Amino acid sequence: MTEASGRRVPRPTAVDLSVNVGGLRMANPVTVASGTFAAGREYHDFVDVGTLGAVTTKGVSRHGWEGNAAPRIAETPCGMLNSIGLQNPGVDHLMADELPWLASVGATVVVNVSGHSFGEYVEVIERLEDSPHVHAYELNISCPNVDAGGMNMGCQVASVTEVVTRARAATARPLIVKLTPNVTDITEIARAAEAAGADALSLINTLLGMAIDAERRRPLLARVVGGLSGPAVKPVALRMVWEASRAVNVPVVGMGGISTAADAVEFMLAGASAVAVGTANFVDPQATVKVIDGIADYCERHGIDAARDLIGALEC
Amino acid sequence: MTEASGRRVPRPTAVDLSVNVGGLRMANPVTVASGTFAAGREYHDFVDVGTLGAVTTKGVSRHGWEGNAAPRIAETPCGMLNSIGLQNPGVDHLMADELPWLASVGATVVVNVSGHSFGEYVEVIERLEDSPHVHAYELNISCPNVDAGGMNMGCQVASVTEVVTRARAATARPLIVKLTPNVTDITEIARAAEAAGADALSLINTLLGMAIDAERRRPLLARVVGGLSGPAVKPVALRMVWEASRAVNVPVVGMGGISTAADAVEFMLAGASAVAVGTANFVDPQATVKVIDGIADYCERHGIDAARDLIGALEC
Amino acid sequence: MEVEAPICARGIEPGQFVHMRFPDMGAHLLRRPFSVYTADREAGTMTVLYQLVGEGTAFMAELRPAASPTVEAIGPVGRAWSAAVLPSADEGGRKSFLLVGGGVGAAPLHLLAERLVSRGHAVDVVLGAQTASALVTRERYEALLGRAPFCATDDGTFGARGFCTGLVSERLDAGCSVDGSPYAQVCVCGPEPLMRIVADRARATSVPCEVSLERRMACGVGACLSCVVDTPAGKRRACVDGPVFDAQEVIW
Amino acid sequence: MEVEAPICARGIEPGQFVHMRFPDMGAHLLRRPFSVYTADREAGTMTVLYQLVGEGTAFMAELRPAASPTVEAIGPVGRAWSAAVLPSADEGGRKSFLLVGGGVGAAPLHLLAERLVSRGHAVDVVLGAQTASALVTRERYEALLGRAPFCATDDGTFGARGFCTGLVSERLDAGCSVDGSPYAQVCVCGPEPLMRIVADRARATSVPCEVSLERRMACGVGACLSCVVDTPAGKRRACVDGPVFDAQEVIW
Ligand SMILES: Cc1cc2nc3c(=O)[nH]c(=O)nc-3n(C[C@H](O)[C@H](O)[C@H](O)COP(=O)(O)OP(=O)(O)OC[C@H]3O[C@@H](n4cnc5c(N)ncnc54)[C@H](O)[C@@H]3O)c2cc1C
Ligand SMILES: Cc1cc2nc3c(=O)[nH]c(=O)nc-3n(C[C@H](O)[C@H](O)[C@H](O)COP(=O)(O)OP(=O)(O)OC[C@H]3O[C@@H](n4cnc5c(N)ncnc54)[C@H](O)[C@@H]3O)c2cc1C
Ligand SMILES: Cc1cc2nc3c(=O)[nH]c(=O)nc-3n(C[C@H](O)[C@H](O)[C@H](O)COP(=O)(O)O)c2cc1C
Ligand SMILES: Cc1cc2nc3c(=O)[nH]c(=O)nc-3n(C[C@H](O)[C@H](O)[C@H](O)COP(=O)(O)O)c2cc1C
Ligand code: FES
Ligand code: FES
Repeated sequence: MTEASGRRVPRPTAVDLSVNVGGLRMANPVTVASGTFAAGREYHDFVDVGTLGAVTTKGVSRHGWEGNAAPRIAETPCGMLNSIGLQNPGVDHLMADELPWLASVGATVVVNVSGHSFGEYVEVIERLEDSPHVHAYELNISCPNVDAGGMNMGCQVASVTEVVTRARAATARPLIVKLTPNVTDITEIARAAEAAGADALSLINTLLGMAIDAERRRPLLARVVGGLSGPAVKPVALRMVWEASRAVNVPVVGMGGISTAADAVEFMLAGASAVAVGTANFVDPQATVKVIDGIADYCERHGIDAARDLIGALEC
Repeated sequence: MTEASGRRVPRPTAVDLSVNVGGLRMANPVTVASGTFAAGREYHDFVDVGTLGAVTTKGVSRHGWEGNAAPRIAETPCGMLNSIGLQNPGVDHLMADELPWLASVGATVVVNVSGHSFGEYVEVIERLEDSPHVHAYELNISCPNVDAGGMNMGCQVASVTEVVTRARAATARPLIVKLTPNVTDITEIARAAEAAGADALSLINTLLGMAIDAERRRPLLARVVGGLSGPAVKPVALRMVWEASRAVNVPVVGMGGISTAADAVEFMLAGASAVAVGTANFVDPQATVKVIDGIADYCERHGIDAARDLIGALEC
Repeated sequence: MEVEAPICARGIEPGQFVHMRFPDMGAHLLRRPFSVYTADREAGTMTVLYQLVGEGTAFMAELRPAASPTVEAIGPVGRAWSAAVLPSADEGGRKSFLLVGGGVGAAPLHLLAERLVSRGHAVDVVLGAQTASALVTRERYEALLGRAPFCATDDGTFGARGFCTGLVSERLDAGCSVDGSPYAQVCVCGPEPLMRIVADRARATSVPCEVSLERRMACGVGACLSCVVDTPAGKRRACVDGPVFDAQEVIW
Repeated sequence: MEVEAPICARGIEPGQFVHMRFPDMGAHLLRRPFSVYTADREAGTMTVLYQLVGEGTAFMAELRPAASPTVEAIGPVGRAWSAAVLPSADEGGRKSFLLVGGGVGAAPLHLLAERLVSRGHAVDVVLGAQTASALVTRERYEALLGRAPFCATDDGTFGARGFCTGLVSERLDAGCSVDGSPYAQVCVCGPEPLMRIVADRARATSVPCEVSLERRMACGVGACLSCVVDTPAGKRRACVDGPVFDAQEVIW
C-alpha cells in the first residue's frame, strides 16, 4: 500500500515556468479546475497550495446554493459524472473564511463566479472587488440562466455577449471566461467572449452525460444527467483548446482530463497558456505539483528554457 | 493466451428478442456501427453475421473516396480516434461484391449512405434501390458538404431537413438518419430529421477529438482532428439517446461505446429500440454475439419475455 | 483483505475510514472508501472487510497476496464515533453502549467495541446478516466481549430469523444493557433502511444514536461535495463531517 | 516473450503476425500487432520479440510469467513473405535471398530464414541495430545459417559502424550471395527509412524486393481501414493485404 503523505512542493528548476494569462501572472502554468479543489484548504495536507500557478476556487454565487440531491457522482470508463449543482455557501462566506486563508499561504487566487441571472454575476464580482486577495475572475457561463429563459447561457452567442460585457464593466481585474464544450462551434462562442471583453478563455467545462444502473433500471445520478470529466474527455478538450486558441487572440487555459505532465504539455502545444488539473486531484491529491515538476522535466529534457515556449508549438 | 476462434452464433432463448426499427425488422436488437465491420465478411470467421439483428455497412458514396492520409487512428483513454475519412470503393462495388455475399449468409442489411452533396446521397440511394438485398438505409449526415458550404451538414437544421427530405423522396424503404453528437442541442436536430421524413434515428456518430504526441510535438493523426469512439463516449451517447428518444416519436438506434450486454441494456432503457456495436468489435471480434446472448441473459434473469419491453423503461 | 499502511493503521480512530485506489484498475478512476476492521499499530497493518458490490470489490477479490499488489490510500479520513474519545470507566464513570452492525456494517464498529471494552465500558452488540455464513465478525466479537453477540439472519440459519431490528427493539425496550445499566448511546452501521429503523427506535426510547453513512465519494478530503448528507443545518459532507453523524442530524 | 497460442503457433507462416491484447490494460482498448519470432508447433507456443515503445510494450515488460497473465490474440494475420511458399531447392531449383532486419525487424525474418534454409535455399542475412546488445537475434541466425550474419551497429560496438545499408549495398553491388548465386529477392523489415533505402538499392540493382510495413491497426482483420498503405492501385490494408508488400507497390 502506498500512502499519500506530506505536503509536496515543486522542486527547484532552472526552467522559467512563469506564464501570463491575460494579465494574471502565474509562477507556473498549473492551476486547478474549479470545483475539484474547493478553495484549496482541503488539499493543503498534500500539496502546498501557495506554490501552484493559481488556485481556482469552487464556483460561488451571491447568496449560496444548495445544489442537487445525492447521488451526485458516478464513475464511467476513464471518467466520472457529477451533478453537484454548484453547491456553495455564497460569496460572503468565501470572503470571510477562504480568501484570507488563501492569502496567508501566498496563493494566487482565481475566483470562479456563478449566477442564475446576468445581474447575479455582477453582484458577486462587485462584492469581490472589495477583497485584495482576488487576482482574477473566472466566469462560469455554463449555468442554467433565468435571463436566458432557463437555458444554459454558455451555448448562445447573445447571452455570452451579455454576461461577459456586464462582468467586464464591473472589474478591471483579469477576466477569464470559461466555456462549455456542449456547443456546435466552440470558435463562435470563443470569439463572442473575446469581443465582449474577456482577457482570457478557459475550457472545457464538463460534457453532458448520463449513466444508468442496468440491474436496477435507474439512473446513477439523482439528477439523471451530469457533467463528464476525466481522461475520457481529454481528446475533445484538446481539440477545442486547439480550435479556440486559433480563433482568438487572448490566452487560453486548457483543461479536461489532465492527469500527467505529458497531458499538460499536450494542451500547451495545442495552444493553452496555462492548464488546470481537475478530476485528477481525486485520483492523486498531489497531481498538481507532480504536473508542475513534470513540465519542468519535459523542458529540461528538450532543452527548453521557458515553459511559455511550448504554447501553441504543435508542429502540423 | 486466449485465442478468438470459431464462428459464434447466438444461443437459443425463449426470450423474444425481435425489434422493429421504423419498418426494419430485426431478429434481435443488435447491429454494428457503420465503418467498424466493413460489410461483414471480415468478421464472419468470428461471428455468423447472418445472425445479427442487422449488418450496417461502411459508409458508401457514389464513386468512392480515397479517405485521409495515415496515421488514421490513435488510442485514447478508454477510446480511440479515427480519421479514416469515409474511404470506400463506391456503391457499384458494394452492389457487385458485398450485397450478394450478405444475402448469401442471410443477413439483414442496412446500407450506410454518404455524400459530399445532397444530390450524391440521392444518387447512391437510387442505385441501391435496384438491389433486393438492402433492407434499410442509414444516412450519415456527418459529412462535410459542398451544398452546406463545406460545413458538416449534420449540425444545421436547414441542411438536415434538406438532405433527409431528398433521401425520403428517393425511397420507400426504412430510412434511418444518423446524427452527429457535435451539436448544441441534439433534440433540435432529431426533430428536424423526424419532420423531414426519417423512419428512425441513429446516434451517436463520433465526437470530434484530437491527440498529440508530446515528445514529438506532433498530432497523432495525419488529419490532426478525428472522431472519438469507444467506452469513453458512452455517457455522452446515453444522454443523447435519452434526450433524442424523448423528443421524437420514431425509434432510435443507440450506439457509442457499447461493449457489453449491460451497455446495450442501458441504451435500451434510455430509449433505444436497437443498438449498434462499433469500436468493441476491434477489442473483441465476437462482441456482437456476446451482446445478443447477454441481452437474453438479462431478460431471463429479470423475467422479461420480450427485449422490446426494455425500450425506454428507465425509472426516473 | 489485509493491507500494509503504517500511517493509516497507526492513526485510525474507530469510525474513520481509508480511501483506497488500485492503480491497476486503469479505467476506474475513483478511490473506494472502506472502514478499518482491525488495525495492528505495531505491524503497521490493517484489515478491511468487504462485500462484493461492483468492479472495485471484484478486483479486490482477485488480488493475490503473492503478487504484493499495490494499493494507494488516503487516510485515516472522517469523524470517528463520539464514544471513541470517552474517558475510561475509572475516570469518567462506566457507560453502556448498544452497537448494531448490519452486514458488512459490523466492521467499522469493531474498533469501537475494542476501545470501549478496553476502557471498561459495557458493550452489547447486535449483528444482522442475510445468512449464517455472512456473520463473519461474530466470533471476533464473541472473543472480545467474552459472550456471544445477539444475532439475526434473514434466512434464520443463525440466531433469530429476520431483520435484526427485532433484537434491537428488544434491547431498547429493556432500556438497559445486559449488565443492567441504561444505554448511553446506540451506534449503528449497516444498510440505510436498517439505520433508519434503529434511529427511530432509539429516539422513541430517548437513547442518543449515531449512524455511519455511506455516500459515493470522489475526493475523500472534503473538497468536491459529492458525498453530501441532508441535515437541518444544510448539506454536510459524509467524508469529513461524517461518516458518523448524530442520527437526529440526518434527514433521511 | 513466450506465449501459449496453439492456433497461432501452428498456423503461422513467415511474415504473418498476431494481434494481441492484454485484458488487464483496461483503459487501452486496442490490440497490438507483433510478428512471431519463433514458433513451436508441437508445444503450441511461440515467442515474440518486442521493443519498448509505449504503454502496451511497457505493460508486457512488467508481466511476470509466474502470474500466468492472460493475453488475447487474433492470428495468424496477414500476407506472408512470398518466398515462404517457394518449393524446395530439389524441386524448383536453388535460389538465393538477402534478408535485411533493422532493429526488432530481424524477428519476422527469422521464420522465413528457417523455412528457406530447410528447403535448401541460400540465405544471407544483414542485421542492423543501435548497439551490440540490441543484436539479440544474431546468435540464433548464426546457429541457423552456420555462419555469422553481416552486422552493423550505429555506435560501432559490433560489426560495421553505422547504418546497415552500407552492408546491404555491398551485397547488392556484389550481385550475388556469399555462395556466388545471384539474389532472387531481398526481404526487408525495419524502420521505414531503412526499408526505403534498401528498396531503392534493390531496384537500382534490379533485384526484386519485399518489405514488411508497420501501421497502427484497430481491427486487424481488414475491416476498419486504419492501416492503409499507398500503392499505385490505391490504398491497401497493411493487416490483410500486407504487412508484406512488393517494394514496387509502395508509394513511400
Ligand atoms: C465511509 C464508508 C465506509 C465503508 N466501509 C465499507 C467496508 O468496510 N466494507 C465494505 O464492503 N464496504 C464499505 N463501504 C462501501 C464501499 O465503499 C463500496 O461497497 C465500494 O465502494 C463499492 O465499490 P465497487 O467498485 O465494488 O462498486 P461499483 O458499484 O463498481 O462502484 C462504482 C462507484 O460507486 C461507488 N460506490 C458503490 N457503492 C458504494 C457504497 N455503498 N458506498 C460508497 N460508494 C459506493 C464506488 O466507490 C465507485 O466510485 C463503505 C462506504 C463508505 C462511504
Ligand atoms: C505487422 C506488424 C508487426 C510488428 N511486429 C513487431 C515485433 O515483432 N516486435 C516489436 O517490438 N514490434 C512490432 N511491431 C510494432 C508494434 O506493434 C508496436 O511497437 C506496438 O504496437 C507499440 O505498442 P505500445 O502500446 O507499446 O505503444 P503506444 O505508442 O502506447 O501504442 C499506441 C497505439 O499505437 C500503436 N502503435 C504504436 N507504434 C506502432 C508501430 N510501430 N506499429 C504499429 N502500431 C503501433 C499501438 O498498437 C497502439 O494502438 C509490429 C507492427 C506491425 C504493424
Ligand atoms: C466535482 C466537480 C465539480 C465541478 N464544479 C465546477 C464549478 O463549480 N465551476 C466550474 O466552472 N466548473 C466546475 N467543474 C468543471 C471542472 O472545473 C472542469 O472544467 C472539468 O471537470 C474538466 O476538467 P477535468 O477533466 O480535469 O476534471 C466541476 C467538475 C467536477 C468534477
Ligand atoms: C474506424 C471507424 C470508422 C467509422 N466509419 C463510419 C462510417 O463510415 N459511417 C458512419 O456513419 N459512421 C462511422 N463511424 C462511426 C461509428 O459508426 C459509430 O457511430 C461510432 O464509432 C460510435 O460507436 P462506438 O463507440 O461503438 O464505436 C466509424 C467509426 C470508427 C471507429
Ligand atoms: S468525497 Fe469529496 S467532499 Fe466528500
Ligand atoms: S487494421 Fe483494420 S483494416 Fe487493417
